[in-house]
Formats: sequence, C-alpha cells, structure tokens
Amino acid sequence: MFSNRKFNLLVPLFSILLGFLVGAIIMVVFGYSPIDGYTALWNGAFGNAYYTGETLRQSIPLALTGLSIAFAFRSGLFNIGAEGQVFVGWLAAVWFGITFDLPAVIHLPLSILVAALAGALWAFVPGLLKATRGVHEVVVTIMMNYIALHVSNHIIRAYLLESGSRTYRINESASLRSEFLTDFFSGSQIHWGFIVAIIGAFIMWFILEKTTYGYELRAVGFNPHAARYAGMSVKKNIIMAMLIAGGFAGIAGAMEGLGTFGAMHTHAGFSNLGFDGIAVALLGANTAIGSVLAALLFGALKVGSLSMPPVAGVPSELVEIVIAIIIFFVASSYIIRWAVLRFKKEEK
Amino acid sequence: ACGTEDEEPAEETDDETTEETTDETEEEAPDFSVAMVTDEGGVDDRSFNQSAWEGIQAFGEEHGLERGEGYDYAQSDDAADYMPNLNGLIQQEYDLIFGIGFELMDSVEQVAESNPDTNFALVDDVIEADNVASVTFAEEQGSFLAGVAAALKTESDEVGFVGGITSPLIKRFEVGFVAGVKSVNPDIDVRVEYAETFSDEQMGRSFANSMYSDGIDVIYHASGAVGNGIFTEARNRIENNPDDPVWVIGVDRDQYDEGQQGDHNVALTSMVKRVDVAVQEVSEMAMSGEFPGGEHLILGLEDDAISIADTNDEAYTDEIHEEVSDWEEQILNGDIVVPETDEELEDFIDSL
Amino acid sequence: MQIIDLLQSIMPMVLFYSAPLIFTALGGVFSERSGVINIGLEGLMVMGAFIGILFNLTFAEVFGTFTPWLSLIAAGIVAGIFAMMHAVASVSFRANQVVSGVAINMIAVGLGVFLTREIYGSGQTASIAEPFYTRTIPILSDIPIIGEMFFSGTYYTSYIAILLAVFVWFVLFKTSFGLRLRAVGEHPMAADTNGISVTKIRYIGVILSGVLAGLGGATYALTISLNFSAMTISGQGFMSLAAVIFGKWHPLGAMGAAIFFGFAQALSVVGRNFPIFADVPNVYLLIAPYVLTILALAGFIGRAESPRALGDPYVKGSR
Amino acid sequence: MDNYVVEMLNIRKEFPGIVANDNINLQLKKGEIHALLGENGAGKSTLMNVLFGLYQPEKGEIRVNGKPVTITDPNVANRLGIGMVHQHFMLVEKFTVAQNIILGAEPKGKGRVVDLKKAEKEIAELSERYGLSVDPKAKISDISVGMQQRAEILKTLYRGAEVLILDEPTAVLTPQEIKELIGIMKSLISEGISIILITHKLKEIMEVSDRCTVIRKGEGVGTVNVNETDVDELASMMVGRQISFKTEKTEANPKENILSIKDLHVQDIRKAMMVKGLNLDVRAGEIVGVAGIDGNGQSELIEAITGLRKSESGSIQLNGKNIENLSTRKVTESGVAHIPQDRHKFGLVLDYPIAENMVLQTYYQKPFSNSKVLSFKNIYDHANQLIEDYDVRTPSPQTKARSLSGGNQQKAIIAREVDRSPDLLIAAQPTRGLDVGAIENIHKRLIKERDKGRAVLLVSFELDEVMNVSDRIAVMFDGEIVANVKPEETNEQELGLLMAGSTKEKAGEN
Ligand SMILES: Nc1ncnc2c1ncn2[C@@H]1O[C@H](COP(=O)(O)OP(=O)(O)OP(=O)(O)O)[C@@H](O)[C@H]1O
Ligand SMILES: Nc1ncnc2c1ncn2[C@@H]1O[C@H](COP(=O)(O)OP(=O)(O)OP(=O)(O)O)[C@@H](O)[C@H]1O
Ligand SMILES: [Mg+2]
Ligand SMILES: [Mg+2]
Repeated sequence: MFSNRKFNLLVPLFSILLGFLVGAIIMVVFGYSPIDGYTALWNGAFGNAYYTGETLRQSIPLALTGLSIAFAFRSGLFNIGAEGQVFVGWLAAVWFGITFDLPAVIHLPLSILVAALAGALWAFVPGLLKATRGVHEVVVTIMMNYIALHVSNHIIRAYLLESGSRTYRINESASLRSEFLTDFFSGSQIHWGFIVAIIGAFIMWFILEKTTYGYELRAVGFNPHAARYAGMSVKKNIIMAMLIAGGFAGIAGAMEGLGTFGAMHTHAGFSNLGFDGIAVALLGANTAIGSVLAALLFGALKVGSLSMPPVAGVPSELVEIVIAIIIFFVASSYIIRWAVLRFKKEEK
Repeated sequence: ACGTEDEEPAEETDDETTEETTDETEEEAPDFSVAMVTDEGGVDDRSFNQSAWEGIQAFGEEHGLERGEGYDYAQSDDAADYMPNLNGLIQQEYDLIFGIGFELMDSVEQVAESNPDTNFALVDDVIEADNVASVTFAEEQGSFLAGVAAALKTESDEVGFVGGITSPLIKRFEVGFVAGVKSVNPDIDVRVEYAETFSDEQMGRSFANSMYSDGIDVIYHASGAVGNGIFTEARNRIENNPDDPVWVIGVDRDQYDEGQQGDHNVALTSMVKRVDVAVQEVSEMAMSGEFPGGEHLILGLEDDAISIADTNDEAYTDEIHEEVSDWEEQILNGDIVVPETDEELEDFIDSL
Repeated sequence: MQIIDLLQSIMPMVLFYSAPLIFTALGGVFSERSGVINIGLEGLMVMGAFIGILFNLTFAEVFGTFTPWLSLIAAGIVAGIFAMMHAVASVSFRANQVVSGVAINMIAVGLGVFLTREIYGSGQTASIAEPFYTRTIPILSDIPIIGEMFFSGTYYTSYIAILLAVFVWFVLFKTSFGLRLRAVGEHPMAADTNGISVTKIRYIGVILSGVLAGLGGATYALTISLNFSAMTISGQGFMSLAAVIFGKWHPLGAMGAAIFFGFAQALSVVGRNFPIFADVPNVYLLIAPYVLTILALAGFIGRAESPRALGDPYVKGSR
Repeated sequence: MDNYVVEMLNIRKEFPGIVANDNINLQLKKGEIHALLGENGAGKSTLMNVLFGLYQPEKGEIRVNGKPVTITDPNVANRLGIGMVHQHFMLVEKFTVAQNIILGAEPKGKGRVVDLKKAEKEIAELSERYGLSVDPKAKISDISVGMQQRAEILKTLYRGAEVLILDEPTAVLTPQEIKELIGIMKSLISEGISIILITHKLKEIMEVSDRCTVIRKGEGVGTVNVNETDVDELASMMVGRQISFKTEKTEANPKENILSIKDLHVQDIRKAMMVKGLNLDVRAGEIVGVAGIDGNGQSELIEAITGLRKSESGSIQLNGKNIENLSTRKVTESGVAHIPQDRHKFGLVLDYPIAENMVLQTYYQKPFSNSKVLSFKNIYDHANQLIEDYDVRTPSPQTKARSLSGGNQQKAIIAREVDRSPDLLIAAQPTRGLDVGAIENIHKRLIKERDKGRAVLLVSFELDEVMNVSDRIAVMFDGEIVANVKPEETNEQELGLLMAGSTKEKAGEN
C-alpha cells in the first residue's frame, strides 16, 4: 500500500505537473512555443542571482500569508481576511518605522511585532464575533478586508504621505534590507525577511504540533464539541487562532513595508497576497513546511511570469492559469489518489 | 535619405515610409535602445501607459529598431513588480529606460543610483539624479482650457469635476479646471468630488448620476477608469432623452470614442496629455547624445504635449474653439499663469 | 422631507447597484443549498462579464438593440458551463470546495484577460456600443413618491433580478426539485437512500450558480462598466457570497442583503450631497457598507445556520 | 421452499483491505421477522446495504421473489419493494415528517408544485392502517426518536415496501417505544410485509422473530429457528464462546457521600426548564442508575454536573465542595470523569490518533506536557499502557480514532476516563449500540470501579442495564427524581410505570 505520507507528497507534485501540462497545451493552442515560454519562466525566476533573489523576495510574504491561512484552517477557521490583515500590518510596521528612531536591534523587531499586533487586532474582530455571536468568519473577514483597504489608504493620505501615493520612508534602523544581500543577489530587493518567514514557519509548526495550545487548537478545529467536553474553551481557542493567524498576515505586511518597499503606498485594490495565501496554504497541505515550499513555487511563478511577455511573447496571465490549475488538482487530490491506486492495482 | 528616388510615387512618401522601406534593406539600425516600465495600469490602459508605449513604438519604428531588442516594455501588475521589471530591462542593457507614472518614482530612484551608467526617465514626477530625466506636464494648462470650454458650454452655470485619488498631481487638474471656469464666469459653480480610486466605474457612475441630476451639465474627470462610469451615465441619459444637455470632458487622451451614443457624442472635448510626444522627445535627445540627465522638463501647451481635443465639432463649436484658442494664446504668451495649488487658486480667483 | 429626497435620489442607484449582486447571490443560494460552497462566484462573475462584453462587441452590428439581452444569455450559458469545473472538482473529485472555488476565481481572471489579449491585443476591451439603458416605466413612474423612487431611471435587469428572487424562492420551497436540492444540502445520505442522485442535484446546483453569477457579471458589465478588464469584477462576487450568508441562504434574504449592500454603497456616494453627511469624512462613507454589514451580522441578525452538509463531499456509504 | 421473498446467496463484499461479507446466505420468507445477529463490525449493515443497493457485491446473487436481480441503487431496491430503516436515521431535520416521507417520490400538483396536502392525507391514512401514529406536519427536529423511527418506517411503506430492513431499530428507543415498535412490527407482518431485523438484543430476537441468521467476522454462521433455540446458543453462535448475561457482582459497600445534588434547576437551549428541583446523592462504592425515558432532563443533569451547562439554581457538591457552575475543566480536575452519551460527537476527536485522544483532558498536565510543550513520548507510553490494560483493539496508538469500531472507541473512552481515578464516574448510555461481548466487558469495568471505592452514576434508557448493574436506581421523570428503589426490590413493570410518571405508591399497587 501507498503510505499517506507518500501520497501527501505525490499529490502536489502530480498537480504541479498537470498544471504545467495544461499551460503548455494552452500555449500550443494559441500558437506559442511552450518551450520558449517555460524557458523564459525558468530564467526569469532562477536564471541568475538577481532573479533568484527576486523569487525569494516574492516568496516571503506569500509564505507568511500561507502560514496565516493554514494556521486558521487547522483550527477549523477560514481566514479570507489575510488580505486586510496584510494591509494593517504593513501600515503599522511602516508607521512605527517612520515615527520612531531606535537602535536597529530594538527598532526592527518592534516594528515587526507592531505589525503582528495590528494584524492580530484586525483578525480579532471576526474571531470575537465568531466565538461570541456565531457570526460566520468568512463574511466578516471579507468586510474587514475592504475596511482595511479604505482605512489604510485614508491614513496614508491623511498622515503619512510624502509624495505621490507613498508614505515617508522608514528609518534605516527598521529596514530589513541589507547591502550584503542586495549585492549577493546582484541588486535584487531581497531582504532578511526570509529569515522571518522561516522563523514564522517554525513557530507555527512548534505551536501546532508541539504545544498544548496547538493540541487545543487542532482539537477545536476537528471537533469543537469534543473540545468543549474535554474542558477546553472553544471561544478562547477560536479567538486565539484568529489572533495568531492575523499576526502572521500582519507580519507578511511588515515584510512588504520594512523589506521590499521601505514604505507603503495607497492601493487601488487588494494586494492579492492574502488570496494567494489560500493557494499557498492548500498546496502546502496546511502545514508549515508545506506552506514555505509552496510559497517558493508561487514566488518563482510570479516573478518568472514577468519575463514571459518580453522574452517569449506569452501573456503573463498564462501563469495565473497554471497556478489555478495546480490548485484545482491539489484540491481534487482524490482523483489523483484514485488514479494511483488504480495504477497500482493493475500492476499487481 | 538614400538613393531610392526612382521608386514609385515619390511625392507621397513622407519621411516615415521612406525610412521604413529603406531600413529593411540596408540602413543599419542605430546603436540605441529604449524601454519602459508601466505602472499598475498596464500597457493597454487606454490612457497614459498606452500613450507612452505608442510613443516608444513610434520612435522605434522611425529608427528601424526591433521590438525586443531596440525597444520594449515591461508590464507591472503590482507595485512589487516595478523593481524586477526595471532590473530586468537594465540586465538586457537598454540605454534609456522610462518609468511611466509617479508610482515608479522610488524604484527608478533606487535603480538609477545603483546603475549610474544607464539613463532613466521618469514621467509625472521628479527625481534629482544625474542619470535621470524627469518629465512632467503642465496639466493645469490643459485643465484650464477644459474649464474654459466647460464654462462656455454650461447652460445651468453648474459644472463638475471628478478626481481619482487625491494627490498633488490630480490637484493640478482640479485647480486648473476651476481657474479656467472662473476666468470665463466667476459665478459658475464647480462641484468637486474625489472617488479615491482610479478603478471603480460604479463610483464614477454614481457621481455622474448625482451631478447630472442636480443640474450640473458638464463634468470634467481626471480619474482613470472611474471616468468610464461617467461616460456611461452621460450616454444613458442621451439614450433616454437625446436633448438632455449632458457633457463629459475626457482626460489624458482623446476620449471621443467613449462618448459616442447613437449619432450623438457626449465627449465635449478631452484634455490630451501627449505622453507619447514626451517619450519620443526624450528618446530623440538621448539618442543624439543630449540626454537631459538631472533636468526637469515640464511640457505644456507650447511643447504640443498638452492640448485640447476638437474632435467633437458638433458640440465643441467654432465659437468655443475660438475662445479657447484666445485663452491658450494668453497662457502661451505668459499673460496668464495658471495656478497649480489651492493657495495659488485662491489668489488667482481674487485677482479676477 | 429630506429623507424622501434622499431616498428618491438614492433608490434608482440602489436598484442598479444591487442587481448584479442579487443575480449572483441567488446563484450562490442554489449552490450552497445543495451543499457546495461556492467561493468561486467572483470568478463566475468575471466569466459572465467577459462573455457579455465579448458577445456584445462581436454581435452588436448583427443584433442591434437585442444585443445586450443576447449577451446576457450567452454569459449565463458560458458561465454555467464554466461552473461545471467547480462541480467536477467538488462533487466528483471530492475536492475541498473552498479551494476549488479559489482556483475558479484565479482561472476566470487569468483566462478572461488572456483571451482578451489574444482577441483584442490589449488587456482591456473597447466600450460596447449596445449596453443596457435605464428606462422609466410609464404610469408606474407617475405614482407620487414611490414612482420616482422605484420606477424611473432604472434598468429592467433590476426588476428581473427581484422577480427572479421570488421565482427562486418558489422553486426552492414549492417544487420537488427544490425539496430535493435542499435535502441534498442538509443530509445527502438521506437523499441518496431515497433514490435521489446527490451528484446530479449538486451538479445542477453548481451549474445554476454559474448561470446566475454569469448573469450577474454580465449585468454589471452591460450596465456599469461597459467594457472588460481584469479590474471589472473586483470583489462583487465576494459581496454576493456575503449576501448569501447574510441572507441566511434564503433567496429573499439574499436579495434583501444585496439590496442592503447596494443601499449602503449608494449612500456612501450620494450621501455626501446631503447636509447630514456633509461633514462626515469620506473614509467613513467608504467603509460604511462593510461596517454596517458587520454590525448587522453581529447585532440583530445573529447566528446563521448553514445547510448541514455544506462543504462536505458526499461519499456513498461513508458516515 | 419457493416462497422466499428475498434470497441473498454467497454474498461477498470487500472494502479496501477488508472483507466485510464473505459467502453469506440469507433467505427471507414472506411474512416473517428474520433477525440478523452479529458482533459489532461483523458485517450486518454492510450486507443490508448490499441488499438496498448502496453497495455492489463482489460476488453472489440476490433473488427477489425467486428472480435474480441486480440492485444498483436504492431506487431499484424501492421498485423491488425493499425498504430500509438505517441504523442512523436518514431524515432531514429541518423538514417535516411529510416532506421527509415524500422526498424523492413527490406527488405533483399543477405547475410542478409539490402537493403537500395530498401527501399529508396519504400519510395519515398509512399511519392509521399500520398503527404508526405520527404528525405529518411536525418538524423532525421537534419530535422524539421513536416518532422519527415511525417516520422512517412510513417512508418505506409510502414507497410500497414489502420487505422492510430495520438496522438496530431498538438501540435508540426507550422501553416503552420498543414495546410500541414490536407491536408495529407484528401489525406489519400481519399485513404481509416481511422484516429483516438487526439487533444486538437477544431478548428481542427471542420475543419477536421467527428465524435468526448469525454472522461472525463477515462470514455466515448459520440460520436457526428461534423457537428451537435460546439466548445462550445465539450468543455463543455470534461470539464463538460462552457469554454470561447476569452481571456478576458482590453486594455494594457504600461509604461517604461523593456527589450531593440539592434542588437543582437547569434549562435547555430553548430555555425550557428541564431539571426542576432535583435531589440526588451518590456515595463512594455504589453505582446509582438513573432510569428514565429520554428527554426527562437526563442530558441536562449530566451537563450541569460536568460544567457543560449552567444551572439556574440549586447546589451540586462533590466531596463537600460546591462545583455547580464551575468550568468543565475545573469539574474534571476536582475528580469527575464522564463517559459521554454520544461518543462520536463528544467523546473523541475522531481525527486525532488514539494516543492523543487518551489525554483529551490531561494533555496540559505533567507528564504529558511540560511548561506547555507536549511530551509525545509520555503520551504514547500512556496510550500503550491503556490499550493493553483495557484491551482496546487497535493496530497502533497512532491509528486515528475514526477507524476503530464503535466498541473499541468506547473502550478507549472508558480507559481514558477510568484511568484518571476519578471520585465520580458518570457513564451516560455507555453500551449503546454495542454487541453483547462489548457490553459485558463494560459492565464488568463499571463494577470494578465501584469496588475500588468510586461513586458511579449510570444514566441509561435500557432497563436491563440499569437493573443489572446498579446498586440503587433513581427514577427520573420530568426533571425530578421521583423514586429511589433497589433493583432487587423492583421489577421492569414497576420501573416502567415510574418512568412514565406514576407515583411509587400507584406503581407498587399494580
Ligand atoms: N464504508 C466502509 N469502508 C470501508 N470499510 C467498511 C465500510 N463500512 C464497513 N466497513 C467494514 O466492514 C465491516 C463490517 O461493517 P458493518 O458496518 O457492516 O458492521 P455491523 O455488523 O453493521 O456492525 P455494527 O453492529 O457495529 O453495526 C467493518 O468491520 C468494517 O471494517
Ligand atoms: N469510513 C470507514 N472506513 C473504514 N472503516 C469504517 C468506516 N466506517 C466504519 N468503519 C468500520 O466499521 C466498523 C464498525 O463500526 P461502526 O461505526 O459501525 O460501529 P458501531 O458500533 O456501529 O458504532 P455506532 O455506535 O456508531 O453505531 C469498524 O470496525 C470501523 O472500522
Ligand atoms: Mg451496523
Ligand atoms: Mg452499530
């Protein structure tokens, strides 16, 4: 028999393969060369140190929103609100980075912490309403996303605007950027955030798998009735799960604010980091390590796709389709399991 | 320029076609390449990214460059794409790279610093660096003329302005427009609204609905896709009542096409901002070794980079045309200095 | 008096804001009542908007003033077919329905824009020549107060949406199909043991959600945006989903919620002209619809009970 | 022998990795009640699901009225006149009885509108004819389990069933309801309907059925005429060994009061007062059985004691300390263990491994965790110990609770609860749906705990169980304890009357 573990690895791999296959078919149908297209994609993602750095950079916030959604999922909650939590985290980190002037060893961690708190606060509302009034978290988080979008735009314009649509730049002491990394990756915007993401993944894994908090959270996620019977507070755990999930998403925002941009700009629409995080979490089977790996894949696809139109003439939307197909097949893992079992049977 | 005189109708061959035919045969393309990075609007935003790209294409074709080698663009779907896009083009060793839109200011500033050997140009904002040319437009001038046209067209003595997101740039549109209106008739009311988005058509629709319902008959917008909603509302009113006096003044490029409703057109005129002209001009300068690095070019009426469209000759009557031209003359010869900020506007109105 | 003024200027806008949401939310009701979560409503709307515009641009010459109606139908059909992807994944392949919905959203935008580029060589289409126009209903519009509010300057599609909500209510609660659909969403195994094909009913539910969301997207495109780009549908599908839940999975409730959203949204724009709101900073008006929704959910609406089997793939013989 | 309505011959049904039915034969005569007997997991439900078309057999033949048939889905079964009442009811809670009954076979009026009026009338007629009283307009969620079962039976009759499969119909019923059901079954066979009855209760088989087919571990053991056999033979056929029915226990030796409840009032979710001034004491070293019909406040009583529900007034003392309205956690810590009524809903996190389920209330204590960090080594050591001590049949402690049989799931819960050495052990319906072997095991365990000096509160709807296991019986009716009796001084008749609300004096007179 195929072990579950093997399946869990096989399914995403199969899905990725199928996603690229469908992408190739579409390219052929519309008269593009899939070889050129994918070569451009690969080179645009890993072709040199610069692109590799960019891929890593893009993966950082994706990993963190992925962790946010995975964490909530494991506790039986669906956090569509990562999008809004990213905004408030980003804003909070930038505000803190602009307003205060502290030694870097204090300033940087505090800025990240402030972002985490802001994201957690944003997630607290749906968590509280779910826990105390049974309001569906999906609706509330959707609404909170819009509120975050408008409020953060307003705050930027009213209080933090330096020029155009951008806030003042954060103080150097709060920045995640470093000469060393930029040089090492030939000028890429890569920043120390990847360490933050890895620490985040470790924390999630540790909390969920190794601590009593995680034990409670998962129990509530699987069976709230049994959790209550066993003396756990379902309400407390729902709120806690949302707080932690919001914290991760807030930190994802901090990565943009303290790392990639060093500021925040007003947004016409959503950043999609939160929505892509759903895909990341899923492809990563809602595990910490899985989310990090999935974020790397999506980071590579997103950065690589920028090179497809200029180099191979293929519209970058194709990558969007490929990602969607991958998600689709991961979601439908049953069919892959079925196919593999079938295959095994025939072998015998 | 080369001896192909005995070819067919010589008189008709204007500069461009001559060069095109010759390029393919022998003339070596110049050793110069130019590229641009769009902002989030994308290259086909039917607005200034598109206009910039048209400028670059025209430049490329004019000089026999090949797309992908001599000229190209990189499209940004997200603010995070600016840097990778700029760096991608730098790696492909383009000689001149445009950043289209003030959103790219930071990114251009950064890459300019770390790539002192490449020339950059920023459209719509200013960067102080030796290898960056900054190009902005005197939108207030065009908006002033739009205001004049609006003031002449309005019957209700009420006109409206819809801005996208509040910013110094859009402020120039608003202030110029108000100044123009008041110059013609200080008693005309101008209602100003900001959608705080450039993308929500529904919002534009609602603003227009509410403005037209309240008796405003000309709306000038500087709001990207929000403006589509304004056109929709105006067209809808014309469909219901062809005699409804509702007008829209377009922005950035001639939005005449958006205004067509049956055989009527609601686009009174448009404040045309010729990003293509600017892009072409800067490219020419760079190619001929006169790159205006460190300079800030403000292109306005006198550079033909700002103009007022007269496509809709039914609505935009000769009288309007003449009067607008008068005012244009006054701006060109310096009699009028169009205000750019709220304070300047106050002074301007006081002085009327 | 002022209230009446406000209502008169706001109601037509409310009606046209809410129409796309009503259509889509009704679609959501079908899908979710059959037990399939449909977060892909957004993507289905995108498909509808894309097809609506594509059809309109292509056939405006041929069909003249009928074009918008035919565009609507085309959009419904294609989005219905597109929704089958979600059905295949979540019903036949037992996918996680939320995730499949997310994939639908991504594919729809990707495909819509990809095809727009392929067909028009640009990321957004031109404006259509044959959109829907507002109409004023004769006689009814002459009724004092009400006439002005509800029967002048409104799109037919708004009335259709409202009538459709009543029709969906009838289908769900009065016909055998509705009984079966609800049974499948509550207790699929009970339905199965009664000889009802859970798979078939769920496919129908999801496909209907596609058709209706397609109508919703096309309505938006044909009345409001008049063109298609990646930004055309930005969040309306999620708002519709919120309306489904807000409306407690009831067609009339969903319609009410959609109208509530439309009202809050219209108020945030039109309200500025009224003295009561004149001094309120813009941002408060912008977030008002969302805050009001949360307050409503938290306050007097309370716990909404979803269909029992919502989100659970049905596997024969499991428990 | 050609008047078999249904014949299942050499049926084999496999699930991945397991043969649920192997070479099983079952022949049903017209108008008989045919019992199907077997341990938990023996394959009874599977066999019936095959007959009802939910599963396709790998091998074997099914004949209906002598003709070979292929039953591909429940529709086919319905058409062949086979109806099934499932172990877990197949009713849509939000629908009315009538809506549930017509579902899938709706009478249509004009305009495709469901003609509910007509259906309700037909249902009323049917229930009249077979003595199945139920209100067609009542919502399922508002009616008792017994009524729901009648709705299920009506559902099959409405479709014209001539063969009725009842899968463990009595497991969820009160004694009164069981009596009624037996009456219904008899009236059904008198109308020419044939019944296959699955039950673990041998007494019932003896009482109502004509013949009995026994299966063991997926294989057929044989079919016997019930009037030629006895309970002991059936039991040993089923389990493969001798079973003792009378639970052996010594005289109780009650000591100090452990649990003392005074004038307790508790409301249910709908704010109806369900416990109304209840008084109850349980002492160390005794088993107090709470007998009563479902819905007389038993659940609310247990929930109030365990902190799952707030009480309105009154006191609950454990070892002299007030525990009313403490949190569940606090109650647990002060020495209360609880075997919940619904093991899937409350007792287990089905997706957790057995080992993690075994520390469901103690995970945060040493040695299972240390400053909030779990010690998996200790958790698994603990699980291995319990699995061995309590004979939980599981491939490994890593196995998910979901994949254990009901009996073993229950054993795991009991192991967990008993192992905490509680002062008070509350057992709610601890043997529901389990086979005799498993029941015997659990009863022994409860008595053993009593003998260790624990106070045991047993709440059960099964009179047999209460009579056999308890040292003292508290009869609960309408939110109060209406009588305290000794099992050896009463009988089922008297208890039944007390549970139905007669006073002790009256009950005694009868
Ligand atoms: N859906 C299923 N998938 C896999 N295996 C199953 C399934 N249903 C039953 N089985 C297997 O078939 C065997 C027989 O199960 P079945 O439910 O028929 O037992 P049963 O005799 O009805 O038990 P009980 O008395 O507990 O109801 C079980 O041991 C189980 O391993
Ligand atoms: N989905 C499934 N997959 C595999 N095995 C299953 C499944 N469902 C049930 N089983 C098996 O069925 C057997 C009988 O379990 P079942 O749940 O029927 O016990 P039970 O005593 O009838 O419980 P209940 O009190 O719920 O009726 C077990 O051995 C279990 O392993
Ligand atoms: Mg069974
Ligand atoms: Mg059972």
